[in-house]
Amino acid sequence: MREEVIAAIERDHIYRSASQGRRLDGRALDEHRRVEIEVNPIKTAEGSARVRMGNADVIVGVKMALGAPFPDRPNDGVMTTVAELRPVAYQYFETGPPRPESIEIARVIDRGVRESKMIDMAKLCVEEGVKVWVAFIDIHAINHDGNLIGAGGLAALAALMNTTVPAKQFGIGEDFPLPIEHYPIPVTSVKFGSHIAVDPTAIEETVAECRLTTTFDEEGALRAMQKGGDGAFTRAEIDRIVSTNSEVSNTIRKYIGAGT
Amino acid sequence: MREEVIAAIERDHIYRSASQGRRLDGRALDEHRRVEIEVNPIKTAEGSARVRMGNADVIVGVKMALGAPFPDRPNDGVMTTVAELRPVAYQYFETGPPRPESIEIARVIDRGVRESKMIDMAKLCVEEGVKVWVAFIDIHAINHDGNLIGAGGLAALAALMNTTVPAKQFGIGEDFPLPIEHYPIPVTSVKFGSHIAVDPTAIEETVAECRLTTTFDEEGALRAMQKGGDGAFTRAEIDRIVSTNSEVSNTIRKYIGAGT
Amino acid sequence: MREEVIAAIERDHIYRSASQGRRLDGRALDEHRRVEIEVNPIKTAEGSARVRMGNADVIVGVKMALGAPFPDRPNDGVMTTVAELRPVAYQYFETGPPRPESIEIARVIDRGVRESKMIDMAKLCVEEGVKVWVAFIDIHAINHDGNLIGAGGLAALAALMNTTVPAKQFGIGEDFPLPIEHYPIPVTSVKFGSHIAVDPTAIEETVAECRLTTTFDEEGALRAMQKGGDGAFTRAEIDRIVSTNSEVSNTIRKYIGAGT
Amino acid sequence: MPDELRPIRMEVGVHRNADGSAYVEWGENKVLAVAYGPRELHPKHKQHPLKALVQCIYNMAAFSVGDRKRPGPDRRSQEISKVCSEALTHVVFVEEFPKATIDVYVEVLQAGAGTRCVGLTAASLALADAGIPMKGLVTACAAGKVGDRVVLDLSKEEDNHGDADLPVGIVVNTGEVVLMQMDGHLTKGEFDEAMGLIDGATRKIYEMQVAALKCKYQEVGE
Amino acid sequence: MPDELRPIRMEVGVHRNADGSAYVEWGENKVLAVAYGPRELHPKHKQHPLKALVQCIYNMAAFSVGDRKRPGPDRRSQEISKVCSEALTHVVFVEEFPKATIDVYVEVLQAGAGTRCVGLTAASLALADAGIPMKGLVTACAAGKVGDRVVLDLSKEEDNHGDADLPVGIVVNTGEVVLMQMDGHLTKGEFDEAMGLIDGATRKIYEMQVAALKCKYQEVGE
Amino acid sequence: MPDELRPIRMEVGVHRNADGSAYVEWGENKVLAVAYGPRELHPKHKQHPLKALVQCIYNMAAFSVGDRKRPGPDRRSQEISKVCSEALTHVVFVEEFPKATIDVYVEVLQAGAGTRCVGLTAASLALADAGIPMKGLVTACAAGKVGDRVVLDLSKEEDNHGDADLPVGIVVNTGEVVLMQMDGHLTKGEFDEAMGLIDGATRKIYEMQVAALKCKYQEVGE
Repeated sequence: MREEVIAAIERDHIYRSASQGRRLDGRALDEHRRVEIEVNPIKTAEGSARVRMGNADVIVGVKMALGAPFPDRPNDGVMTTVAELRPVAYQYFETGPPRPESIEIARVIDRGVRESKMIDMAKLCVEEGVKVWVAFIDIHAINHDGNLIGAGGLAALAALMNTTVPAKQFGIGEDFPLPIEHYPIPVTSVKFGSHIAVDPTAIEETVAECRLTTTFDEEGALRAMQKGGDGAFTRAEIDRIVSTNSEVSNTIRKYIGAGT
Repeated sequence: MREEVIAAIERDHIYRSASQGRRLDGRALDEHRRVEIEVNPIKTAEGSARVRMGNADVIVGVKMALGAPFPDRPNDGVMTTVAELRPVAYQYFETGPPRPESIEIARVIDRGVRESKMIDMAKLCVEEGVKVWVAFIDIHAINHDGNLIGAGGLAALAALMNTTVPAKQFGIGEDFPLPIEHYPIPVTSVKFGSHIAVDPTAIEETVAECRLTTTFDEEGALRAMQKGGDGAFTRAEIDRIVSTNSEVSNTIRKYIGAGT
Repeated sequence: MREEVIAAIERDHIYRSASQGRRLDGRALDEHRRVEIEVNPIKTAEGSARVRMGNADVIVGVKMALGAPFPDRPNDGVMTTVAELRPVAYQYFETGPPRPESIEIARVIDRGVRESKMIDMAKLCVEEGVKVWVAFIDIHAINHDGNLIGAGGLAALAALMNTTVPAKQFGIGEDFPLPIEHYPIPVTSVKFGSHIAVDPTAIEETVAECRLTTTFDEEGALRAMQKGGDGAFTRAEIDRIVSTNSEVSNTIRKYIGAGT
Repeated sequence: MPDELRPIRMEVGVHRNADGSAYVEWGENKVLAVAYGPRELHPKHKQHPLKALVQCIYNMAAFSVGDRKRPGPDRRSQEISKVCSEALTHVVFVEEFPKATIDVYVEVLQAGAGTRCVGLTAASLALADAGIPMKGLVTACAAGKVGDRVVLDLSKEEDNHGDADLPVGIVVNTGEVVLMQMDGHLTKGEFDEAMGLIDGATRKIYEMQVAALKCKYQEVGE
Repeated sequence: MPDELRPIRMEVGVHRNADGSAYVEWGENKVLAVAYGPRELHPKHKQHPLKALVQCIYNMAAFSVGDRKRPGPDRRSQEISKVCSEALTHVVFVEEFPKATIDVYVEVLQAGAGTRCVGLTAASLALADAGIPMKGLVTACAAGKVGDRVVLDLSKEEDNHGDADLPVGIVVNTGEVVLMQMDGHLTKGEFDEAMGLIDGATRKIYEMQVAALKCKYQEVGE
Repeated sequence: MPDELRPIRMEVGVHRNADGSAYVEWGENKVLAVAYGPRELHPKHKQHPLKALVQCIYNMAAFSVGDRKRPGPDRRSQEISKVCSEALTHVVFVEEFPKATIDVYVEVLQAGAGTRCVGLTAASLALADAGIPMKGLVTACAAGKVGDRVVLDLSKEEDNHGDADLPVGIVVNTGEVVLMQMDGHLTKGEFDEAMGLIDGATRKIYEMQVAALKCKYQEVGE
């Protein structure tokens, strides 16, 4: 019961601050945290990036391997996205098979990459119907402080942009950079009563009614969305979030010099 | 403890009724429930059937795919049978890996189909030792009211009899009906003291001492048997069940116009 | 709490005896239990052995199959070692996926066999890069009374020495004995305070501070080591164990007439 | 017509063993939803002291799709279960049933396009049929894009060649959005257009839901 | 001879750690059964307030068959465990041990044909050796059909070409049938013939069980 | 040089959420260790009434090796977790925290040779950073053999062609050996030589550990 009382006090404080346009860490409601991007910190990966958004900290590594294409897409490479939320990032994350939370994070990031046609999959075909490049995108949370979809999605983008396909090692021509066509950025906002806050911290996510993630590409088109949490949005709130998130995604996109 | 008392009362009532030749739903001891068979309700399956026996309700879908034969039977198709007893059918069924109960149901139905040589497996060979047709028989319980082996086995028979092998779609000739040779029907009876009742409901199964399933083909030969439950049968009881079940299987077989 | 008290009493007794150079079963501290080796008790295996060390009882069966080599070793056969510690051997062993204890036992025995280059893997190549012999070494504990690495490792050695590769059955030439080059024997000692005892029983393992397994080949070289348990060894204790274990491994090696 | 719904048929109270149930045929989809509860949640350490847990478990039958689906939950069905559970939690008065669980099992027997919308719509009917107090029904529908045209409620054929998919769950009587997912490519203008189509469609579907519930209660009343 | 049993050798009390144990060689089969209990059942919510749970867990060693068997339970072994547990539950006086569990582990070390009958026969010996109060021993044997001939206790060779398999577990001193499975093809006449063969065979095997138990008790008594 | 260590960089207190943490780069290895506890152990039946459980969980990131590693524990990582847990249990004053658990998560982000030694060295720093009372730090290093030469701290390249690997964990201030594994081929003379190299190396590494801890405390103190 004690925990519930403390949570209720924190909740009240966050909601009251939000109603005055303020947040615990001093940010404005539509202000994202400081973003740091480290490119290729992991030499064993074909591409990697570490992204810090405030205290949120995520590493994404991309491994390339050869495999069979899907029968209905014999000319396309394959990609797969997995998120590991382990206790290293947050003591309440558990070991064992992936929970719905980590499945959701991986799938939303995956959809952003896949549906934006970010990677030119046709250029990953080695032999039609037989052999294609497979990109494994592994999202490894280092420190959980909210918005793992945002930090992980940005790290995935940065890692993929810096991935070299190791063709030479497999004796099939020269190495080449992964062919990138689009630059999708997932941005998340949460709802506190009638107020909307972008790029939530862990405690903000915990007390928020719900969240909405939107992934925009560099042309401002929506590529993926995901509502989460037990609460509900009005149509007007959705419009406000779409608008704010869109601006924030453009700001963040500049940090990686992508699609500009 | 309260549950045990209620169970004991229901048990007593069922046993007393049985000793007077009556059952809770008004049936005679050797009377099966009303059978309804719906053929091919599922368009995504290559064959399907829904069987209702009283309130028991089961759908079986048959999917055909291409695969490798077993090394020791290079000329034969392959079949596999799985039963899903999910909470949709009964609140005490659990999600998760299959329990012994659902494994037993699938295996008894499978043996009936397999050992009766119901399907002419040799006609499912596409390329000796390399490629054969694989029949997936999936038994999906919709409403559990006892005798799932009986309802599921009948639905499997009806589904297989109405299965089209989709050869054209795979570019290996014309579609053809699954080659059916025999028509096995599993029938189950349970024991209440010295009384035997056929086609038990869920509550009857719960309080019965044990059950015996017999699968007869259209020539009256035994193709599969399975005793279940902690109780025991005398030789004489087994003979009575074999005799009753045999008659009931002939009655039920008429509903599908099979092997006649 | 009662169990802890009993354990403490047994522990005291074992430690006091050790300080007087004695053990519960009357052995000297550097004395191993009586070893019995039964060769090829299992006709369904390509090679097998049952080893009893006192009341410890282990069967190892070797099955040979054809499979693909590892890409980085296209000319070498493959081996895999699994230990099953099931409740049959000890009521506190559990069913279910292998625990760290059984993984450790299998891996230490595996390293002894693998790193000693016991088997001439190059002779198990059938077709370079495509097809090689795979040796499955299955360690099945029958009765747990301590030193499962010792009994299991000796049984693995005896089973492999008596394994026939069933080439004829697969139509690739004549059967031949598995080509054995070395004869590694794992020996384990445990620590009671400042005393060291070799070939511990189950109760000795339970109360010991830690254990050290060393696997020596027939030339007296170390091939594998493993420290286990929460305690610690001094450098001097390690030297004593290495020396004692080395002698014991030579004694035991004589029982199988190996490498002599 | 871009704002045309596929044929929909709803039936409530179709299951003997359950506290509530609904069966919905919608285009090529055939979906059964079955509700149990409120009942005590086990294991106890998962109980919430102040409210009920609402769990929606989405499952596809092995034979419900073109290539046989392996039985058991995969990543896709776990994600759908999560977002549907959240949508239903919003409408149930969960504070009325502390420590309890309310479970809805959604079984997709035959899958056309849009199974999650069909399932969520059926699940909310099953909860209503079970007499669970709710602030409103959840009604779901998807819009998509074929070529450059925004269209409502894509069929399987259209979906395979579609360029966007936007499934939305709405509490029609309050206008609240409780489920929203999207993938593909939508400009902001297209998104607004799609939301407009969904708004109109969910009103129609909501009327069908109400009619299906009334139909059962009338039968019972007679 | 159609009514001939393969050679059988039984030994009781072969295991130091267990409460009871038996080792049976029968034809090409080598099977060890080990019993523990009665002991408290964990987790507690599985306890029955009025009686003991009897669990028989059947397992084949990886090396016990021609092609290596992957360790761990498969569907076949789970089914065999279930029917053997039910058979043994019938003979144990389970009401004497409320909340307890009685466990028998059956390990098939070398498999010929008919492992479940060998295992059940050994399991019942292990329970008796553990001093578990029982109304009788369970004795199991199978009959089958080779060509058109009903025969007892098929060998592996015969079984591979057999047309039927009817394993039966009997409480010989009461004549009760506690395990019965069958697959293949049997006319009613052939079924009767097979049951007759099994009846005679289980009487013989029962005598061996009794002798094996006596043999151990005598050794202990001396 | 046979007694040369690869470059090592240690940092303590790198993680906001944890009670203690350390990051170690060592040759091509990049390893993060994060400690939580002491805290109550769940489920309760795993609690020890008189002491804390120390659990070290070793994990390799999927991208940390040449061929992608499937996420989740494999047999190798479970064995390493076991021996590292035992090594750390020895130095923690576990009697001070009955019923508790102390957990260290070791994440290998980039793997060169010798990850278990790097991980154990980092784990002991993370425990110290968490303020867990310990009788000493654990310091680990491996020696091996290249050709016929005993060498310290093999690089990945050397390890691939190495003939022996001897990872050892030592409590430097007492000289106790708490982790020892070995595979390959070592004569007794070579073993002694290897142990000598490890002894010298762990003294050096221990100094770095102490310096890294001081560095953090000084920063905090300022």
